[in-house]
Amino acid sequence: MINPGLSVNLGGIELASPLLAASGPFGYGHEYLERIDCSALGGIIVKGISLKPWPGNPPPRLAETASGLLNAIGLQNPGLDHFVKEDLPLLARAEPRLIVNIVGCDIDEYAAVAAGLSGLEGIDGLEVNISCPNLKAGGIAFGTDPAETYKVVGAVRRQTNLPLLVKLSPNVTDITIIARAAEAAGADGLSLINTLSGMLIDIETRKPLLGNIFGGLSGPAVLPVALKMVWQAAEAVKIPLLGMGGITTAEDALQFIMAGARAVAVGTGFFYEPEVISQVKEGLENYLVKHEIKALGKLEGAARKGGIINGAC
Amino acid sequence: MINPGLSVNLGGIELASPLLAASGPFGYGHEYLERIDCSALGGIIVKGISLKPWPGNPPPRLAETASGLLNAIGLQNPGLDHFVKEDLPLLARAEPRLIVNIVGCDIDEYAAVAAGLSGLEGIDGLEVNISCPNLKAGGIAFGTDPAETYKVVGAVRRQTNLPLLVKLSPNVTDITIIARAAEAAGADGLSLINTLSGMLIDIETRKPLLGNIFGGLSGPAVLPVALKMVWQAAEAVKIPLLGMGGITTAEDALQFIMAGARAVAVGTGFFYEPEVISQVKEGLENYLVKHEIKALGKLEGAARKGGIINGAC
Amino acid sequence: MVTEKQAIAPGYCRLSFKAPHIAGTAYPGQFVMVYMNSGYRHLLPRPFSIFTRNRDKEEVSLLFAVKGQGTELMASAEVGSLWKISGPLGSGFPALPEGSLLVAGGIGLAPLAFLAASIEKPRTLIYGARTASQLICPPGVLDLPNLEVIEVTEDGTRGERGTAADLLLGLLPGPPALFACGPGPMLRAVKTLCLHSGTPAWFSVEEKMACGIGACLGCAVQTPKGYSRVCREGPVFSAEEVFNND
Amino acid sequence: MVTEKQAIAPGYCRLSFKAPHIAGTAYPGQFVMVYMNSGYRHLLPRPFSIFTRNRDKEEVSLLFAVKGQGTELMASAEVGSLWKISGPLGSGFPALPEGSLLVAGGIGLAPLAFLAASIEKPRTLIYGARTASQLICPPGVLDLPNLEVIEVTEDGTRGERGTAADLLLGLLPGPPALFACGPGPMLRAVKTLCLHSGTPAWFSVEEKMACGIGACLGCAVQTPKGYSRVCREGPVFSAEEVFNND
Ligand SMILES: Cc1cc2nc3c(=O)[nH]c(=O)nc-3n(C[C@H](O)[C@H](O)[C@H](O)COP(=O)(O)OP(=O)(O)OC[C@H]3O[C@@H](n4cnc5c(N)ncnc54)[C@H](O)[C@@H]3O)c2cc1C
Ligand SMILES: Cc1cc2nc3c(=O)[nH]c(=O)nc-3n(C[C@H](O)[C@H](O)[C@H](O)COP(=O)(O)OP(=O)(O)OC[C@H]3O[C@@H](n4cnc5c(N)ncnc54)[C@H](O)[C@@H]3O)c2cc1C
Ligand SMILES: Cc1cc2nc3c(=O)[nH]c(=O)nc-3n(C[C@H](O)[C@H](O)[C@H](O)COP(=O)(O)O)c2cc1C
Ligand SMILES: Cc1cc2nc3c(=O)[nH]c(=O)nc-3n(C[C@H](O)[C@H](O)[C@H](O)COP(=O)(O)O)c2cc1C
Ligand code: FES
Ligand code: FES
Repeated sequence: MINPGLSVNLGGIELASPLLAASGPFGYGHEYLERIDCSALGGIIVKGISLKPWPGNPPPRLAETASGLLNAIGLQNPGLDHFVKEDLPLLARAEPRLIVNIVGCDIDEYAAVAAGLSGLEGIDGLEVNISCPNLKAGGIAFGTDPAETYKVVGAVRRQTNLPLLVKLSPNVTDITIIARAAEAAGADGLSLINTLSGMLIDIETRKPLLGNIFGGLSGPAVLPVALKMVWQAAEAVKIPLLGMGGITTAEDALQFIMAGARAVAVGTGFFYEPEVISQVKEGLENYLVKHEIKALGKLEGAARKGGIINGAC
Repeated sequence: MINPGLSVNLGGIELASPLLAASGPFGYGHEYLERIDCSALGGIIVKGISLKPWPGNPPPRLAETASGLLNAIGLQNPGLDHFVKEDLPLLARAEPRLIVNIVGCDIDEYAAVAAGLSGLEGIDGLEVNISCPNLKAGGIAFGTDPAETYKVVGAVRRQTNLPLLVKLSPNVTDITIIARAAEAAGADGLSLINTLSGMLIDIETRKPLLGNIFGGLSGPAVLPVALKMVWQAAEAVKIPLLGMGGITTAEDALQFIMAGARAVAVGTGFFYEPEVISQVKEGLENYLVKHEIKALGKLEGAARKGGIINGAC
Repeated sequence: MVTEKQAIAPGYCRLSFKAPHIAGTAYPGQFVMVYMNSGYRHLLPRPFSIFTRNRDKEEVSLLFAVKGQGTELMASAEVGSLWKISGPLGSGFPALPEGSLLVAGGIGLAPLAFLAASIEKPRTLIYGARTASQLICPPGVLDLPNLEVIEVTEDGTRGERGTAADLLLGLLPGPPALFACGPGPMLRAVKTLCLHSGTPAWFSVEEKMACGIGACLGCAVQTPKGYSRVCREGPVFSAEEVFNND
Repeated sequence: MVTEKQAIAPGYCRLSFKAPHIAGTAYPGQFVMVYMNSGYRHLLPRPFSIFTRNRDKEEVSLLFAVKGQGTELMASAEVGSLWKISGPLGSGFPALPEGSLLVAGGIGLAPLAFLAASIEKPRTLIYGARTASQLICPPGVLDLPNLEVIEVTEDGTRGERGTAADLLLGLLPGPPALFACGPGPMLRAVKTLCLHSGTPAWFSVEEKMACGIGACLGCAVQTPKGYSRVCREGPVFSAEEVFNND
């Protein structure tokens, strides 16, 4: 049983628990669902889906860093048709809400994937990953430019009535500009952050460690950066936020909630501790009980509103 | 004795060792010089100096994060006159080269500090910290905008013939644009990275942990991000680079060199291990001997040039 | 829980764990993930092949080389200390026909020792390393009925002189199947010999891992059909599937 | 090197270190930085006041409360293990005039015990805590010639009932000087009483630290003359200098 005080509404998606599996580390869900207790999970965001299958990057794709993980999977995925036929039926039976992360090389691909997923049984929302390189605009990521962000989110919005989250890239000068563009284009919520761009070098071969040279940094190392961007986005937009980046404990999750997130997602944390979600849930419940707070929602943005709130209120 | 193969020329500054103390953690030098063996240090970059004294931020100013440090000192400094009269005489006697980090609220202040430092005995170069908020342009940091970067670096350049490094902020969408602007405005070298913007929240008081709310993240946590920016800057400009961000070992330092840095600086590493510089120097020397490489310079950018180079060449 | 520790040679260690589920269900070629007891110092668990299994004592043992910080930590584990391990993971070796050849290079012995112990039919293990001190199999483990062990070192300090591949030249064709694990260059040479001689072969390969269960797509290796996951489709692949484009 | 460990009460510990330089030169109110043996898990060393010093044995001891991960690690240190500590750091207390009052709240006892042990003139120590179990001074340490110790607990479970400040009300004015260390609210109350009664007072205060030697400006506290460094100008400040604007 999840404490009813933990339920939240994330841009139209009713979640029994504010804890989600972030897109990517959790794959298409069934591997973890078979092995761990997922009863504390409010929702699963599956790995990014494109129209046609994407092959992904050459190995090695992973490297451990100080309190972090560098990955360059390259958005490998089996494509829309395969997902709908093979993965979705397995997932639709699962307890947690299902959100599908979508990717594309251009705006048409994003729109086509969104259209293909709309109206299907078992899908509760979409998350648009705008960190993909925009091949028609010289390879710069959609999510680093407000105009491109507005265009791609708008195109997806026109294809679907599903609740729409937009997943922001942290590799930008000012996250609030991108956040506002996504909101203006019709997003129902924002997810942040995606990975920070980084790399490592093998000093023996004197080559980059990852097959793709660059990768994305995640895990506890990035938590302070993620938290600040959630704080800033919370000041910039009215739609709810899904916070993520380095969460492995209830204390981490609470920091995101207090910075302004409605719910939080865990990615790399599953590698560190597969039972992470049950542990975080327990910690959240204990915190609410200890401070006599009836609903987690009371804490949303608490740190931006001047600190300690009265538990009873 | 430092292995002569470790000497490098950083934008006109001859360094007996490629290991520098980064601006800030090392203060104005004398505290550490009194306590640790600094013979392996090629240069000291002192904490940012403004025209008038700056008070700094309210405490707390520090918080430990996963493999990282969050700081919000707020560029507290005693101002140009005090530095020249009180600190410089103590430092000018020291063995390592001396580089002065300069800060300002507007372009005139930067220029005035540069002018005031030019021609003084014992100063071997300047480092312009362009991460300061530009008060005349709405508080956005100079270093996040290429035009402002060009202006402030140009203004400093006109005041001095000293070798000029420009210290880049990592909180930007595309570091190469800022790097090119600094080069075009007359920089002799680039220092990168400054700290990543971040924050933490105390879940008991439900307030930001730092007095200033936001702070800068440094230490091993940020190394992969720093390394990637050095790699990108190395592709974008011809002037030499001073790499930094999370270095505590010779392996870390070598990664920066192989990504394209001419020399490296250590900041947070001094807190972790005050003798860090001696240890890194020893590790570098061992690497050169083991691989029969005569000069560290041979490794500059090695990872961008296709991996293993022949030790003899 | 760590039930036994054997410091074998400098830089090598064997750890036994009480793990009823793993000991009960594992088959040769499968691996486990060992979680590091170090906070954020090591976010990722480390993968290790199962070296031996004892169903009665509900134990498995791992044989490993100390490579970096994680294996160093493991080598300093104390008997009785609690370590989290998960498994069995991955797809192991196919059934071993009579007369099979097993080829182990260095620490690659781990999965092959378990494979060798899985049947009692006649079979041959070539166990090679650069030098005698790297032939680190703990005494007794390879004393198996009907198993012929041929040791080979590149410098001739123990067994035959040469590489495992050198030895194979004289043994192929013939055996109905070959199973190998070891460093990349060795596996590449073995692959060439197997293809030439028409010997079906299976290799256990390595790649960096995060989830270990097929979710994250981090452990991809290139195969003719695209990328495969070492942790799910592997770690055992047929010789045709791997080492094609490098 | 850790030479002795005393687990005092749950959550409190005393560690003694062999440290000739520190033991030889430290004066009361100074502190040391203890480096954590944990890789990047704890980048920063932790500051602790010197609790006792033994010049002959070249030892100092620290008395600390287990607050977070760092002090937990210290509490699990084994005798004989090597820990890096640096010091003595900071500016300690001024010389103690005869008849001085020392006021310690909880773990704030640490620097005052060293101060009390520095002279043999008559002096009085008020040692307060919320409840008896938090009066954790190891036996013997406060058995000093001419030292009067007055214990006080808020719940009256040991010594007088009330706060240290309550007790002070009856003792001020009179003493030539007062020296205190403890939680912020206690020091604020003590400050008010000292200013009212015209008693010169010095406090040992805390702030997060990184370098510990005055270089990084991380440990600033607000004083009437601007920010001062707790690690260099402090940790001992006169009552006028601190707790002014909060
Ligand atoms: C399926 C599988 C089975 C394995 N079985 C064994 C075994 O039985 N015995 C044994 O000694 N080793 C085995 N390995 C390799 C073992 O996982 C690594 O040696 C170990 O993870 C290194 O950890 P570390 O922290 O000590 O080293 P790190 O500091 O992480 O790295 C040190 C070196 O080890 C390499 N390495 C790190 N992680 C892996 C990995 N996941 N796979 C391959 N290389 C890696 C790094 O590239 C680096 O060169 C196996 C690997 C896989 C994928
Ligand atoms: C000059 C000085 C002398 C001190 N002397 C003693 C002493 O004799 N005995 C003793 O028990 N403690 C002393 N402290 C406090 C001690 O340094 C902290 O309790 C310790 O650093 C906590 O480390 P941690 O890793 O266990 O906790 P963390 O996990 O780092 O933090 C736990 C709690 O401790 C607080 N804390 C962390 N670092 C400091 C710090 N540098 N100063 C104050 N609070 C901090 C945090 O805000 C948090 O509330 C002293 C502090 C200073 C500045
Ligand atoms: C292995 C891996 C794969 C990922 N794949 C995706 C993806 O397909 N789409 C996406 O939007 N984010 C992806 N991410 C980013 C995560 O969803 C998340 O934003 C990021 O890792 C920060 O959270 P964490 O620190 O909890 O992992 C991936 C992250 C990792 C580590
Ligand atoms: C406490 C502290 C103070 C700093 N002060 C300055 C400063 O005054 N000027 C500046 O350009 N950078 C300053 N920096 C940034 C460092 O010089 C360096 O760029 C950054 O910390 C990354 O390197 P590191 O991980 O080795 O610390 C400061 C960093 C720290 C931790
Ligand atoms: S390690 Fe995650 S898919 Fe193999
Ligand atoms: S801790 Fe660095 S100045 Fe005090």
